[in-house]
Amino acid sequence: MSQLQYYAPGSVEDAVKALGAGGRAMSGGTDLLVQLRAGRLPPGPIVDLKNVAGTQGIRQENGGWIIGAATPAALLGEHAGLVAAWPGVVEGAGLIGSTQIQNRASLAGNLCNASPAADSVPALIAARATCIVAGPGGRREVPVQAIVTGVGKTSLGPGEFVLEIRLPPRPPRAADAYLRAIPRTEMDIAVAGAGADIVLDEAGVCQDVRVVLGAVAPTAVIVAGASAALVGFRLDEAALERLDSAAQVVCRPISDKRGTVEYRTRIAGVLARRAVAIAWERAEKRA
Amino acid sequence: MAQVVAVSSDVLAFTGGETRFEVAADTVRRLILALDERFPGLGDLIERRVAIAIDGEIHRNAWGAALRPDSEVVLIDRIGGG
Amino acid sequence: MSKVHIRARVNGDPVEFLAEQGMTLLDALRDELGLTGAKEGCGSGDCGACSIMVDERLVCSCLMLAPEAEGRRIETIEGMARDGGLHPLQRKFLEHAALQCGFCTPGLLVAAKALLDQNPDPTETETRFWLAGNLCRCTGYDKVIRAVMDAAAELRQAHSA
Amino acid sequence: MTDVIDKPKQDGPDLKVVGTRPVRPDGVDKVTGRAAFGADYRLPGMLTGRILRSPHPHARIVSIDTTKAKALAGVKAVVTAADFPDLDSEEYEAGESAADIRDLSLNVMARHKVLYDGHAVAAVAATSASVAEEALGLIEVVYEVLPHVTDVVEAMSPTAPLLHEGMITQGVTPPPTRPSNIAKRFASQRGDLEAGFAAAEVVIEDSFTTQAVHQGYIEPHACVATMTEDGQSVVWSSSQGQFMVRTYCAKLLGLEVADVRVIPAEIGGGFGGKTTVYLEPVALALSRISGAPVKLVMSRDEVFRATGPTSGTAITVKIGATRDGRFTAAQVELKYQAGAFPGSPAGAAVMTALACYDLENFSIIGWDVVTNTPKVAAYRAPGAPMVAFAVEGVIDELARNLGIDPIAIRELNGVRDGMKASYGPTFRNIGFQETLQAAREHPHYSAPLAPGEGRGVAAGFWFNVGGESTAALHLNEDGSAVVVTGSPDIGGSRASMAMMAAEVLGVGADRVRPVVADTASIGFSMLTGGSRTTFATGMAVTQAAQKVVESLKARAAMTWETGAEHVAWENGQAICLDPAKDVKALSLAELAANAARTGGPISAEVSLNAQGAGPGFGVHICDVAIDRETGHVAITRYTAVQDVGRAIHPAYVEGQIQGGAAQGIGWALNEEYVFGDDGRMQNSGFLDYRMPVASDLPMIEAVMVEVPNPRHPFGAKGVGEVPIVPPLAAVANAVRGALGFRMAHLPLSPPKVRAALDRSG
Repeated sequence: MSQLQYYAPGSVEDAVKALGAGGRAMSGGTDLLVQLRAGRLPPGPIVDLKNVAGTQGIRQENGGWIIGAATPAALLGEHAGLVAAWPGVVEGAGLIGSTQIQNRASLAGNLCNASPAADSVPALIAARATCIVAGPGGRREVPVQAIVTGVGKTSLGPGEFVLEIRLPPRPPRAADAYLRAIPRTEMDIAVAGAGADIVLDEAGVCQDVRVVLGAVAPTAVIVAGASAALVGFRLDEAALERLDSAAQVVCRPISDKRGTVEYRTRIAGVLARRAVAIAWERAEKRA
Repeated sequence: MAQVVAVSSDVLAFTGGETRFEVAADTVRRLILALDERFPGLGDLIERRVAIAIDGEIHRNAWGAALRPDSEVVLIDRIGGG
Repeated sequence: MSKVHIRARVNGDPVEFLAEQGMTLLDALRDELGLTGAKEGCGSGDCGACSIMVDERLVCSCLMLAPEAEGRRIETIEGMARDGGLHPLQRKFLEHAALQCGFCTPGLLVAAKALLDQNPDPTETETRFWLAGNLCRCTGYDKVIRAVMDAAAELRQAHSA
Repeated sequence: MTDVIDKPKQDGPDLKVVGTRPVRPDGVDKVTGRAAFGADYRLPGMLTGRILRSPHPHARIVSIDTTKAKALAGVKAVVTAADFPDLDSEEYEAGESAADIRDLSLNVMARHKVLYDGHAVAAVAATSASVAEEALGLIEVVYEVLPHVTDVVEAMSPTAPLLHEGMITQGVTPPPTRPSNIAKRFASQRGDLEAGFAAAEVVIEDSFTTQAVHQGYIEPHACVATMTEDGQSVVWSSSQGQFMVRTYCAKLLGLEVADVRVIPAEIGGGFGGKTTVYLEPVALALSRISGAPVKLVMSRDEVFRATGPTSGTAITVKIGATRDGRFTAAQVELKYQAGAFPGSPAGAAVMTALACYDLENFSIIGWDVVTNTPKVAAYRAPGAPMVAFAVEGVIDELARNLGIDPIAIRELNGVRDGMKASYGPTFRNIGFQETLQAAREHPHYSAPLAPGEGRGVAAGFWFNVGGESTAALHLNEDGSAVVVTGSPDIGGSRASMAMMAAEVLGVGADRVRPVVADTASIGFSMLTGGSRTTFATGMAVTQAAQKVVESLKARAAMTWETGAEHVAWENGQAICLDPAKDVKALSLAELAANAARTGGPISAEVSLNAQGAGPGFGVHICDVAIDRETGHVAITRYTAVQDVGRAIHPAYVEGQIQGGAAQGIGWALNEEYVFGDDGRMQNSGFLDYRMPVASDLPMIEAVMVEVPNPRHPFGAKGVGEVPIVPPLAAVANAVRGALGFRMAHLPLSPPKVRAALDRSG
């Protein structure tokens, strides 16, 4: 690994050029360096995106939020405005590894590493977040769920990289949440995860909901039946039971060292319920 | 006469399952020699694999340890540790 | 493959060194700068034995490439004791017997200091979760947590005095 | 907080240093990053080594071609098994128990066959890590892949692939005619089993399994080795015994012991896993060819794949009791995975299985079984935790079935002084009943449980060992002292060595500085393991200090022109008892300053073979809360009570108890070796090999019950191993309490707990 080439461009143009020449994008490096070291990825030149203009920092624009792709996850949790607006997204980012990892790992890295278990991804998809992708053809904005196409695979073309992640403005009585199940209490990969974003009306009835599951399919999956289960209803046990079933329906997990098909499927239902209940409670408080 | 009890599986394999012996010995060294005389080769086995509990205290590689006439002597497997 | 020339500030002092481009910062600290206080326990960011501060942020130096250190301010365990005296955390670790083999201790101390720098009055739960990235196999964490909480109390008292 | 329950002082020495909690002498080095561990050494001209490991769990090595690797610029040496002597089988005692030197050699470097994923097949030394890594890729090994077996029960099947084609089971009469993977049968019995069960009014039987787990020390194995052209060698390495490393290196490389000097590095945890060699002989072989010092450091992946886990096991236990809770008979059969070569701790498991209990009738059968997994190494009370998990689980069920309090049933059946241990000898000066009583009286035991929580209790036993140790004590000219031992300090033992010497000399602990010396600088000492160091090496230290005191008294007598019998040693000074003399006391410093005039330097060295290490008992109480939807088990409260002899440095005794309990909790809840169908380990990193992190555990309350060991000058006994014996069962019994049914297969990880809940409806 020590013979790798390292390149840290300062501009989007230089980064695109370096990536187009076969470089591998790195932001925090907390996944990439581990995979390179373990030989799970073939060695290749590394393009460090942390110095690229626009990849660092969190800012608000037109009511929405723009998060630089290489911004360390810890900064999300330290940003009071973002925590207030998107607590679930922050929760997801805040579960990527230890305190040490939090100071390096980024949303874009967590996304583009394309692990089915990435903790920040379900919450981002639930939040209807988008990515600004920079590449040889300029910039394009795509929904987060369009980036990952399979285990370890993304839709990014040669020379392309994620420059920013954007979160939409929040209506009142809207909130999100993310939960995961791990064998320990920290330092684990999600055996299953659930992100939920919910919008209530003034009466406390669900107007809109999106629930997204992680680690139960090759990519994060949207619970198609969540709207049918919840929209038009108040929060009660029956609604959560419907959601639980709807969540289990979309699961297509594998059995591996971290969990079985049955376990992942059942837990996905449990987590979906719990995440929605948390998001619901948060939304009610924002009346 | 020391009352010797064999518990070690290795020893039992040697003695053909016989578990109790009376041995005239006042030290571990003499005990081993006497046992080896009775079961040729057992002495070597004891030196390599067996610990000797004398009145409840476990000894190994302790030729000089004294045996009283009424001593309880137990041949057990050696214990390691972590 | 040519080595790169890196300039950084380590424990307050300017340093320069050459490193292979794919070398980890941990290896550079240990092999190029002779700072062997940070340890490699896993090489994958799971044990925290290599914890250091980079620009006042706690990181695993095994998950950072040496060239990334260019222009950064780095603090290691070697810089924790100042002016001939131990840091209160170091002292409390000794008083509470919060170490047995001592291999994870430098990483735990650097991580604990990062905690107290940003949260002078952590709860036991906050301390345990903050330090979850630092594996210790000897102590069962009991005395480690007590030492950190006790050091925090002493530091608070020193600040308010 | 932590309590010390003091027994009335029996022998009553007024101890001033023993029992206090001074800062450890090596502490500042360890909190400042100065302490040099195995990988921290660096020599001029040093090469970096790397080891090529088998990707197959079982294969014949058809050929190894190292030509291309040797030709790579910067490569200075390449070795394979051909560079080591092809040794004959020979039992040799240098580690914790006898090892077969041939097996050890084959484990260090595979010859003809690889027996597990990660088995070393070749090694290189080069001018840099990157060159060494590139060279590994140029070594061409042709394997003929063979069928493999990793599970202990499957390996016992007559149709299982054979690891060692000539292996005939030992301990079976008549010996089997066909080879198998069963290396040895152990048996232990007493009384009349049938009659015992016939007398029982309740019989509980259950089968249990545990998975292979790793010691999990945070420091990977590391060494630097150098050999000159005439064979003289120096090794710097992190191990539990520099003399063990010396012996094994000399044997494996065909060197004279006198030509090998081993310098102990600080050791970053061992727990039994560093009681053998993996890297040192390889580094020496590479140095022999290259003529330069060679450093070898394992990655975490290598540590998991190629170094000692302890056995995965399958255990069946049947215990009968009368209605009033008295055990009438017990039957235990245990199958222990040895890994690639014979030598699981099945024998010790047979001996400890029922050691806590007074039983008239029992039968215990143990099987040592080879599998295509790394050769097991010692792990803290080797063999005992797994069988305790099974036996204590069945006792828990008996107590529930009979409506008897779980501590009461153990008090009723627990061993006492004068009873014959299940493994043979009669117990003397044991503290099991005192430990049970302390657990019963502890506030934790009577504290109410929250709804849905469960509480478990379990007991555990370990022998502890003594053995050979050397210690030297040198008095300095200002009255301070140096105590030198050959026992690596894993958990703070240098502090207790200094304290014991200081106690005898009558000075403060900080006046005695301890050193762990290399093999050329102190007499032979067995490795640090078996909970022996504070007991055995401590005994040598104490005796050396006593010799120094005798010398000091003689010199005071010379000064006063009186007989030595008229001199007493009190509080660090010589007192003249001769009524004819009107003299002031002579301090240690004064006597030390006059050493040259009174006969020369004052020092003493004692070598001994300590016998009579007292066994230890532990009783643990564990509370759990279970998330019945996710299956997650949280430990909400944990108390570990242990009979510790006398605590020399109580804080480090507590530390041993807390650390052992934490390891046992990890074993119970989430740790396990996971092998794929391809026989490869699936979780060879700390992410998926889940040791407890700080947020997984509560405070672990250590309660020390002091029943002094009469064989030690201060009553000390080993304390390091007992605490890992009860936790597996304590956790499982607590989970049983919370769930209402028993889970008998470790680990009790969330997927398994949830699946069990689903099955239970």
